[in-house]
Amino acid sequence: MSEPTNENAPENKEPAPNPPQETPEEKGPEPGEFGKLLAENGLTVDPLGPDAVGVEMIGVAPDKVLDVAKFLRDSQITKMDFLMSVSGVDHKEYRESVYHVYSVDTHKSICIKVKADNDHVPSLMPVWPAADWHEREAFDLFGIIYDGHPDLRRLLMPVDWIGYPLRKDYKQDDPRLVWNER
Amino acid sequence: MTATDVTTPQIQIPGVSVEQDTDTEDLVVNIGPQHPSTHGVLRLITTLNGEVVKEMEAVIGYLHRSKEKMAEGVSYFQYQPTIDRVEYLSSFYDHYAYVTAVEKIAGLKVPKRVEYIRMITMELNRITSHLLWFGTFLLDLGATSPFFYAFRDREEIFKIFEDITGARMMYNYYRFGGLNNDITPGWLDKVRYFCDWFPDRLDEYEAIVNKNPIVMDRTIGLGLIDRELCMKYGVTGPNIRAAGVPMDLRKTNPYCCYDEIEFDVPVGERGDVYDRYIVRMKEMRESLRIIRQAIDKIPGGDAAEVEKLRQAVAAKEEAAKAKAKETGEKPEPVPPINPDFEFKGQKINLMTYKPPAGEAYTTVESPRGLLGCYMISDGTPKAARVKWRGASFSNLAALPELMIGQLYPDLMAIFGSLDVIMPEVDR
Amino acid sequence: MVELVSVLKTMAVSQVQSYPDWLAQLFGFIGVSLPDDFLLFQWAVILFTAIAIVGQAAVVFMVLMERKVLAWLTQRIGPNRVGPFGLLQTLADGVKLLFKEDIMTRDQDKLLFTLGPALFFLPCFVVYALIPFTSELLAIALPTGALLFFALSSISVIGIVISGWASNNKYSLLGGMRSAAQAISYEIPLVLAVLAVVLYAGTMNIRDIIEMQNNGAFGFPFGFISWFSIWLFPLSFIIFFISSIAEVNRIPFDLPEAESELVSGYNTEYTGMKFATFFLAEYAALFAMGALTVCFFFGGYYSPLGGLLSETLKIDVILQSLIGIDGFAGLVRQLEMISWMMLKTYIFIFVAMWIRGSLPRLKPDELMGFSWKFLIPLSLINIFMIAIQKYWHVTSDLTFGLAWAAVLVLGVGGFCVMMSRHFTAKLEERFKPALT
Amino acid sequence: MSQDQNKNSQVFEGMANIGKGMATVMKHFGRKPVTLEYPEVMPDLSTRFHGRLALLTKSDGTDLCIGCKACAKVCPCNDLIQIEMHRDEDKKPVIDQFTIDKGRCIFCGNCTEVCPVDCIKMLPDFELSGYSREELVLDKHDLTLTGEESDEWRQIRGMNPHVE
Repeated sequence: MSEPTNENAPENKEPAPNPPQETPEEKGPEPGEFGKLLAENGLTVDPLGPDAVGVEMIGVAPDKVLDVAKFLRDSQITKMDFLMSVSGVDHKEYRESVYHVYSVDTHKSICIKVKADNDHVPSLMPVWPAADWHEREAFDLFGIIYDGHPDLRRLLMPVDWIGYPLRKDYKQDDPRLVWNER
Repeated sequence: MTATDVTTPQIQIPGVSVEQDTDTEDLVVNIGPQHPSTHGVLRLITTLNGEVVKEMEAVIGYLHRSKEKMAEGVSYFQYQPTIDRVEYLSSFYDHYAYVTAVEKIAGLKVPKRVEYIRMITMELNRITSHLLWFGTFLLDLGATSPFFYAFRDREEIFKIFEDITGARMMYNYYRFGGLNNDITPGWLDKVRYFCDWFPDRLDEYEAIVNKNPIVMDRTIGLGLIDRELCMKYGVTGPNIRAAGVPMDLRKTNPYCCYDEIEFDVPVGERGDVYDRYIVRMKEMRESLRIIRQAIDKIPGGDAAEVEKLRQAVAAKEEAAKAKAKETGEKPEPVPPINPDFEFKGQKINLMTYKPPAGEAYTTVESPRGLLGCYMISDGTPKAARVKWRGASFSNLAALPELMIGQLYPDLMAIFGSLDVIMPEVDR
Repeated sequence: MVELVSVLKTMAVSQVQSYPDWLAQLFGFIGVSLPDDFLLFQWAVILFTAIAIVGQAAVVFMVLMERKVLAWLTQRIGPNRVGPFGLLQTLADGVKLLFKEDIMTRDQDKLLFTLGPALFFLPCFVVYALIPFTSELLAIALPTGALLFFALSSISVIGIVISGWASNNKYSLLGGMRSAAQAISYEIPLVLAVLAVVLYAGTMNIRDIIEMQNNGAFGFPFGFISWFSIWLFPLSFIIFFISSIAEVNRIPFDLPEAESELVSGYNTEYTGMKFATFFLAEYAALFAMGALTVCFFFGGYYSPLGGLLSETLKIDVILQSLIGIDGFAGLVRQLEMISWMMLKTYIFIFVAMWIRGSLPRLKPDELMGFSWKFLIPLSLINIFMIAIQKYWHVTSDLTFGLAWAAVLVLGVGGFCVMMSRHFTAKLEERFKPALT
Repeated sequence: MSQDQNKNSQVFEGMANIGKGMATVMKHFGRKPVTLEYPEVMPDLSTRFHGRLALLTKSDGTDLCIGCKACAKVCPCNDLIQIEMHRDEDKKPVIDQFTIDKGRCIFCGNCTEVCPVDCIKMLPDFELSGYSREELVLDKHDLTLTGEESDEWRQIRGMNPHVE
């Protein structure tokens, strides 16, 4: 709570003064508090600016994400110990695994975006075990394969479901489900 | 995860060991998907040794209605009614998360009055949700009457909701930057009356349950959740507060107008089932406290008064226009009523409304814990992605570990105390 | 044949030697004369049949009463659609159940699955033969009535166990096993509590026990003051009442069917009339237990006012003067007795329903612990107390009061120590934060 | 509360608490029932209640609907509201058919909110069951209220009386 960096920290309560659609036109968002901290510690991340709520977003390469996550969790400044959710996002060309992490002590959150490398992303379960079901869900609905996940099975859909329903190009053409058509 | 992965020390009951010496066969019981106390359709594959749980695996997805996929197929406003069904016991919270996500992305300004009404409705909704939990939890323990009492009092709140939203559970009340409709005249008095009436009922509940030796026997020391376990599974809400962690977004990351309100965050000491019960009962009282303050502080006050102001402004405008017509000059600008008193901020066309491109992750402290809505907007009338982070989803993930080594009847106490609701898990 | 009759007469040591006066009077009034030589055996069978039918009706009423009481306790209205005040609701339910499909799955043990409900049902009704509804309205007044009652009622557990097993359902199996364990545990304190009564009364004949209470165990001839529950065994009564609720599987001891855990326990797989049989038998057992509580502790069919209505107020005389019918003193007396019996029984049934509406269910391990670690030692202490008391009573009436006071102090002291030993050890550290 | 004093009295305390709980339950025995005997006693519903869908008309009973299909557009249940209309020689809209499948309606109230002429409304009437699915599909005739009824509802809802 009493970190000196707390002053210019983005807070959830205030709406972001500048809407984020302006950010892409600029030459690239400045790294925020966490981005700078990571850069100081030799972990280069891709700053993506704050989102509409003011939470800092960083883009991380798949091979670095475990280190970044470990740093964020173990650092006494960040103390990011609470994984809120893992969301798969389909950008048509590629898929992305988005981690929203919160710190119970400093009340700040961060968003880590990992572009899936051919649908492969390292699992963050060793860092945040809470990722277990969330990653299974993202695998289930987007087909993102989390390497290192001990038990990567379908979670919400039936085990014999064909395809990944939340992908943009998903088409439900399972011949077994013709009865379901209206 | 499978139960074999669990490496934490198993919780032992004195006198009962998981590994029995005798040569017995394990009994695999499929609890659910249809079972009276799974609160929906949850399947728990439980391996029992006698009545001691050896392994448990939760199978979910029986209530999966593809709410996230639906968001990508319909417009922002069209999606709103279906949010009610994401978590139907406290759907104001889902609405709030969704609506604020859109508001943040679009930078819409929300009038103060709206925020206060949202706060009152959300806190009332927290009471209904906790009441339902109270009833079903005690029904799981075997007591029947509290269930009916809880439903009786829930009904009172439903009547209050019905007055302003027209619905009892599927409210569809919040709008981007405002509300569907202003509150009705006299509604605040009804809420105030409820706030005065309800504590007596809470006292009755506590007289029936709090010190009942059977309840204490069945709940104290059971299903211990500590901070590490909460972090391990992402357990939130009263469950983490019962473990002594004062994690309450209303306090730590105030949204709405919670920073203008005085309230306490009840925390437990041991993190057992009993503590979770106590924390929820205390939270109901805190909610009443919040509502009382909010009623006093709401800008504009009762709807009838705001209506009077509105009419006065309209009359002035009319008079100015008439005067202008007479004199042939431009009408004098009439000072509008305080924008904080309005129930709608910016006027928007809901049918074609689209926020600009952007993304937001809004979090709300729902009765079950941290509820998150991750929204990506790509500037089209349909959302690119809406992800719901249900509190129950993560809370349920902790159940298999909690149950290892416990007695089968304790399953109902522990599962009930987590306050899991299946539509939020499966979405 | 004649020998058989005489043997039967001597065997069934009933005091009903011939028709009761009031019965002959009643039949005489309608113009039917009864044969003089009427076999005791026949009399018992006829009486039992009548009692069973009336008992069935009482059970049907109890189902409605339970629903009504639970409704009133939770500010609801309760069934009131079928018949006046919903009186025919249970009958309608019965008819519905009767016409329902009797489902039996492939892997169930057909014979045992069918036998289970019957085995559960029969003993619950046979015990009605032992309950004295009035001094004369009882089928057989066996000298070992109390013993036979418990012997019979414990048979019904076998019905639960085999229907739980034969259902081929895991919930049913667990329910059946729990039921067996529970019945064994609670039979012991139940019988021990009654043993204290028997020890004091000196007889196992239920009717004699009731008569003892009316005659004044302590020289108090007037009504309820001489009831066992007041003077002799408050402890026995508590143990008996708790155990009897456990014996008939009601909340807070309804573990065999614990609907939030075991769906419906041993009767999960049962439909239609088989389920109705379980349902009826449960209530029949509850009624029998209530009646027995009254018999053992609350003066049975005697009124708490003594013979106020029939002897002091002379209702039969009033009746005679009002409508001019003569010779119904016996009948009025019987009616008074049966009314009091029913009233007291229904009070206990009401209390059982009230408890059902208020308390949550125990856990199996708590349940067993409560019986073995607490109730059984307590009832042993109780018997010890009664024995001492009996001894003093027999030897010296003068010192009885003193002795009883001493025993009472001893007993209550032991009770306290036992209770605190049992509970504090386990709950001390667990309760500590909760109680602050 | 001192712990030492309590040790021996915990059991009695427990029994007292059970007694307290049971007494609290018994308190409800004489209270007035809160449930309603439904078909005889109807619940008192709010005027905003999301119930039966209806089309209000002008005070003289002619169609108010202008066939803009806004309600059909915001309906979350796909093709639940279906409108067929044409324009007469004065370019005035004429509604040929207006069907709502109330069997699929989720009573969200979206349609009532976007209606530009306050035509489609929800009435506090919840008895909507029918014997077949076909019965649940309401056509224009079933939905339309008379002029008087419409005026009455406009008054109850506090809406402005319809002016031409």
